[in-house]
Amino acid sequence: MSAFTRTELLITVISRLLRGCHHVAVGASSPIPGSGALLARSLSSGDMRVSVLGSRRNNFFTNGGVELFDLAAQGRIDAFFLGGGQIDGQGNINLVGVGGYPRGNVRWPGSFGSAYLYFLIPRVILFREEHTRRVMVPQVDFVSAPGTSDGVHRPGGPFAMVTGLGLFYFDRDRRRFRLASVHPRHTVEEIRDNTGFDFDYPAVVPETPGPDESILAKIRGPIRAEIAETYPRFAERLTQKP
Amino acid sequence: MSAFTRTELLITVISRLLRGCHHVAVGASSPIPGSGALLARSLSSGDMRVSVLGSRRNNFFTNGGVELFDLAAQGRIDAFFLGGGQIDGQGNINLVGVGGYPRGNVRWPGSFGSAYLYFLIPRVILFREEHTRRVMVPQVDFVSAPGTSDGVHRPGGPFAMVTGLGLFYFDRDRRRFRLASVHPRHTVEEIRDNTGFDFDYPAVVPETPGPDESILAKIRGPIRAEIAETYPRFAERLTQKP
Amino acid sequence: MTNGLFVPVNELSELVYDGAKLAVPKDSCGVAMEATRELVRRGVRDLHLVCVPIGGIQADILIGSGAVRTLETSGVTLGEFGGAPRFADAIREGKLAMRDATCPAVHAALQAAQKGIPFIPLRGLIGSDLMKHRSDWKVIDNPFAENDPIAVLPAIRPDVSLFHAPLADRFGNVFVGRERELMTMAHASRDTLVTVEETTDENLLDDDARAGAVLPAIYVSKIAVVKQGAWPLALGDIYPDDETTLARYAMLARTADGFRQFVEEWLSRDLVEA
Amino acid sequence: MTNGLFVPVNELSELVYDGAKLAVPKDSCGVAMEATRELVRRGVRDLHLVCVPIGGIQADILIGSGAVRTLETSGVTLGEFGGAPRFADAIREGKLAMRDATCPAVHAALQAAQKGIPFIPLRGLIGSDLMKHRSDWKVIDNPFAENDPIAVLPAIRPDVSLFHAPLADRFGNVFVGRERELMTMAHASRDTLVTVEETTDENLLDDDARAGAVLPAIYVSKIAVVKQGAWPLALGDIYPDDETTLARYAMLARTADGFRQFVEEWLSRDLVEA
Repeated sequence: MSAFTRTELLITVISRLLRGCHHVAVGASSPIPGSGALLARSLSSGDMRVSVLGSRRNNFFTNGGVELFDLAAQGRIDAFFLGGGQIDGQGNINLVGVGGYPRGNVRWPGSFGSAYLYFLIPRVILFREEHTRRVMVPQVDFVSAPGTSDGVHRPGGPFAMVTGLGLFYFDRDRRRFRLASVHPRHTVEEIRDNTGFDFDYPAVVPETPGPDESILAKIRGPIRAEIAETYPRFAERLTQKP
Repeated sequence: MSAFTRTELLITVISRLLRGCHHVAVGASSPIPGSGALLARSLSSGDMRVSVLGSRRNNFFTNGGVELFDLAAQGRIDAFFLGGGQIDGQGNINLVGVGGYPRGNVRWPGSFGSAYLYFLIPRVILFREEHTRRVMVPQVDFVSAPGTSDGVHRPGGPFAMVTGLGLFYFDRDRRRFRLASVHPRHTVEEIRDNTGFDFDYPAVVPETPGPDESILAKIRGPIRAEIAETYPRFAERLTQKP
Repeated sequence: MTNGLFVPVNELSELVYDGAKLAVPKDSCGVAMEATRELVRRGVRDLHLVCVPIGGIQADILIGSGAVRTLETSGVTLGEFGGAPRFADAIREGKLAMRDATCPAVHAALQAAQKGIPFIPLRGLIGSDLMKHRSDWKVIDNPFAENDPIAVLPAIRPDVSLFHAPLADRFGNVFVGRERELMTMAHASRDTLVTVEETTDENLLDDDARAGAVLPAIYVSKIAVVKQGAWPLALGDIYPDDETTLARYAMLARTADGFRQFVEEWLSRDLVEA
Repeated sequence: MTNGLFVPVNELSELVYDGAKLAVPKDSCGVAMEATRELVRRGVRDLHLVCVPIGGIQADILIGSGAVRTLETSGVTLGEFGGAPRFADAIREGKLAMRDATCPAVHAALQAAQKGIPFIPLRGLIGSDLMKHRSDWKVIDNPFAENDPIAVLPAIRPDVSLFHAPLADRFGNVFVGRERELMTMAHASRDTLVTVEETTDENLLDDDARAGAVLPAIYVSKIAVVKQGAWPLALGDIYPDDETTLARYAMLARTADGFRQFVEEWLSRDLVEA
């Protein structure tokens, strides 16, 4: 088995979640999702488009900042990434802050496009490397965007969650996460200890498979070179050996 | 007094109606209103803009066909021109057809932007050279756009009507036209005979003043040259002596 | 990604299927007349034709050919060549399901589809007889004011948009310049078919001057390269109206026989394909 | 027509009056930082700041300077330099009337003003706590469907839009390229103030390649020519972020004293005016 870094693993995991997508959009401050999307494209049969916010080469928008959102509502974006200062077991995400609103103890930047894109893009992948009880809470303090909705037009929503510890799928009917695999060197117990909500998992949880040599070569070669356009410092760190 | 053609008179009359406007827009198939607007601009103190649909030099739109309508709703167009296959005494106009709808005896092209611009542009000038009972009817067969409205947001509407026989103002409170002047070589009686609706007029109706030498020189010189870009055949006819 | 993107114009036209809701631009904006010829040759039927926002010779020919079941437009006219004779005739004969509109309503309803919203409010309209006959338009109370009725229009989502443009690159990006409604049409439509005068090997999005006026390839389903693809209509500053042909159409199309004669001549004319 | 159109940047900034609803673009789109410096120097107050759709160092500085009463934005962040410290501090101190938004809602509400419609519907939103706290947003039933609640947002009509662009011509036309939201902002606003890197004697509308991405002069109230007018932020491909200054701001602005120190240094820096 090849040696790989956690970042390389996460890129690989994300790329697998994008199989079959025709158009993957990547928002701001998202070097790992961006790399994962570029990797997925390089592994596709050539019919996947990737839009990377902040990129020039991988950004075809010509109608201003509204175009990403219009594309989503038109059904022309298959997958997108969201994070959250807090994420709860119902898939609700909070990008606003902790401890009361509007005057809380901690204020984060704001909801950005989440209160819209989470509703409209079929395959939203929650990506948050930090997997602690600070992030994975029983209930978010502020719902920037809800995980599920009743009686509202909602073709989109959470599909999976990738953290530094494992990969989860989201079951929209049961409104719960299900742990699909645990990353190498971590355990189900560690995940349970660091998660503030209940989630489902099978009797035997498999280990997340790492990238093979050919994938690693892609990540360290062409993907690194391509993501460097938007995230030069991240690309430098990608060269560090495990 | 100078000799002038009817076309030159109409251009002059229209230019007077545009005094004080900051932005005059001219729609399709409107050579006389377009010439009138260009004349008004040349007589202004330099703070009048004119947009001529179909012109290249006098068309600054860069947001497609919707921009004219958006500008109107933003309140950035002071004056515009509409016509009508039929016009009635309440200022209603019909650009659709005669004798039943949808299957009438006579079908005209359609309402174009009238059902919108008539509501939003403060100074709409109705221009129709043909002044007969065929056009000036007691009641239009189809209301492409009404002359007045109750209980509806309506900053715009009819301001004046210019025909081959005279100049009318529209009184929005009384919902009636008032004859302001009769063109040279025509009479109030002739206008009444050729109008299918009642209108107001003073005891003594003045004659529409014609263009003076300096105005005529402008029309036959720079205005003719400028309108030729959009209406070359019309500009050729403008050179014909009265 | 661009495999199969470029096709001959007859293949492109086949994607305008019978019964499609087809959006086309006004005369000065890049009308795909050569593709329209292929539609007439094939005998396309039952179109719901949406003119953005008015129709000209293209609409009149499609109507005269019996291709149009429903017509949604703010007007049909041959401009300086007069009224649209096949349109007027079809109206008199009751052959069209007519949806008379007003220009800004067509634009706004397409913008609603572009934004993926189900409807859009619009000023004006109330008190026009258009409202009486457009059962798909409604009046609601402005939720943010008292006593302020306002018209609401359902989004127009064309199945297909079809237009002609000066230039595409080999990746499928199309330069539309100031004809911004072409962008709106493509954003609003499920599929967009474009004929172009020529192609370039450069990526149009790499050209800072032009990039802001380029329709990105993601919206473009198929492209056919057709020189003089708007003939007999003008294409921007590239070529002017063929006034002789347009005047001949206006004259012949006054009668059904004359129209058939024009169409026969037109269909037998050689295609100028790149 | 262009008399008095071009003014020095301090005169331009005076048109952003106390209490104005001011719209500004996001960091990558052309932020008028030199004009912002003039606003801070003058001590502008009580702004209703609308970030289109998110704010960065400009918003943080205006907030830290006490210039902002109401803040309407989908986020404020210094991007890779971290959170916006004066914003977070003002929130903790309860100094801002906060209108948390989501990016497409800001865009849509501006587009509503651009179209002169009083409101616009938008998907999403329902079930977000944003709706709870935005008493100016409502939910209505889609008039064209059963059981389909949808959010409606009132139009945002800024008193003033302020941004920086690469190029204006002497007639007042401004090249905005792919930054189309600048066009929307200007269409939506009563007045638009633009700083530019440089001017040209050609009419930008005469250039077919660029014309489609030009904001016409009718929307432009005043223009000031300011080299490096977005500094320390980037302007497209023309110059990059001054990362040293941005990092220094992020560090100093963590405390009120540090912020004052940064602003003092910034205000005393020489203006690069053309």
